[in-house]
Amino acid sequence: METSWRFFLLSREAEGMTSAHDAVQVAIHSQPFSATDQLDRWLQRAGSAAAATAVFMGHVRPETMDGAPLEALELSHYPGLCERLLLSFTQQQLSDHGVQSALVLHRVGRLSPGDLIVLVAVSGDRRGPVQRCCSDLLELLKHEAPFWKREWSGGVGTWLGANTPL
Amino acid sequence: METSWRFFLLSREAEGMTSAHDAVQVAIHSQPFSATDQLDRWLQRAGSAAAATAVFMGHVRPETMDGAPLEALELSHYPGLCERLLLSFTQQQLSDHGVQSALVLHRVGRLSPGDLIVLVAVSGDRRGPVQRCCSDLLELLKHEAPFWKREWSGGVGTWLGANTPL
Amino acid sequence: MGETRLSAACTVQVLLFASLRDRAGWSSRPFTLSAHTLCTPQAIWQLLDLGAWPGGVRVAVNQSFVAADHPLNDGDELAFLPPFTGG
Amino acid sequence: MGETRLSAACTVQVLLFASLRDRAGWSSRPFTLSAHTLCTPQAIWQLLDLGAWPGGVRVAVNQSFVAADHPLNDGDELAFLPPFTGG
Repeated sequence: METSWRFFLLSREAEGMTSAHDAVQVAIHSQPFSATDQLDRWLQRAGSAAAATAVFMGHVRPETMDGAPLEALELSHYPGLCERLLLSFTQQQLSDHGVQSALVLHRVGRLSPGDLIVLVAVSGDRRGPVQRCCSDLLELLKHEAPFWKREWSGGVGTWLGANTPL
Repeated sequence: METSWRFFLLSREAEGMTSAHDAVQVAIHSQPFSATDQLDRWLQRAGSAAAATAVFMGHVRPETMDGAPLEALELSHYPGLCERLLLSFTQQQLSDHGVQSALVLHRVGRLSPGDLIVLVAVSGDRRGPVQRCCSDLLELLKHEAPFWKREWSGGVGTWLGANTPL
Repeated sequence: MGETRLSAACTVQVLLFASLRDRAGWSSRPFTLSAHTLCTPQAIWQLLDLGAWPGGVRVAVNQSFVAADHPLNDGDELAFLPPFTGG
Repeated sequence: MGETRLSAACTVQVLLFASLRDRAGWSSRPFTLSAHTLCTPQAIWQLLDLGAWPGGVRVAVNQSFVAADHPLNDGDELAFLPPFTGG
């Protein structure tokens, strides 16, 4: 329980972490949030909407990797490092793909089947770059950011050893 | 004006066109609509959210293809054929990519800079297929569906001869 | 089949869209080919007085895409479609 | 430089995450290497009693990724990170 508390407190501090210019918004949420509410707020803040916006949302599956019914998905992260990496990946990706703005939100804590895990949105002038940037950012979140998932089923928790294949 | 009316009336009839199973929702809107409201409704209707959802939104640019300030973007379509093609493309794409459900919404009529033109959302079990399906559907909408754009600038309307490059 | 078509007059409803509609000044009109002309989209196009067959234009008959030499039936809906620019 | 390190004791705060945390039964603890051992993440790992160096584990020192033989300084934060499974 102590460990969990430490995570939650640090996560709350990190919520709403935003880079110097508003083009990048990155946050780790320890409580459920609505993808469409967040998306709406971010699109409004951008003022006049960019021509192209690509979005990805990941939700908790109802089954474990082994096909058993999932009770909960526990998500932990390395506070501090994780937020900084997310911000750095996102800024680098915007620059690499030549796109204007991005929103990256990720849940930690105990999630139920159907809950939102991750939201990535990228806006810019051309549909190709925003789609590729959104997809590349998602792969970085999956493979290069210190997040860990534990599946709970039948009262037993199992840490995942690897992500689902692309 | 007569022509415009005919388009609007037929468009209204077509709104909310849905295939036999709810997995595919396709509509042509003659009035502005909110991407996030529509997305929210579609995600709720799907009941338990699929693990992966990819979305694309296209908004009207503030400038013409030639870089002049844009007053309005006029979008017309071939009513009947257009809706049927959208439905058919979408069903085929879901099947080709092995994904579960899709939402395809497209505006017609007179649009202002920043207005939403198109919304494509695809849900399924794996992030790769939903992203590819969303992207492929968008290209079909751009190149294989009978929609036409006319840019209005300085009181002069110019039909576009081709789409923006990918 | 070709002979059957040659022996009867053919009236089709022609629809134009976007730039073609503006060039012609109308959106929907009936056109009739005499009994001695093979009834195809190409033949109808000649009646429209819109110049040479334009590159990139697609043809739909009764809301299905067809080739420019597709044989038409009396009463068909024939649409000429400039290059698409949706999405 | 190596000699400097050998001449002083090195205490680092070790953080474990996810499966490593469960295996060890703790999340954060100080560990000290004597003045006669080169202070690296690999050397600290030996003190943790968690078996051989596990494949796929990454190392961060003061919240930056480093190699397993990165020289540590007294007071560093050293984290062992199992393979990431976010997103």
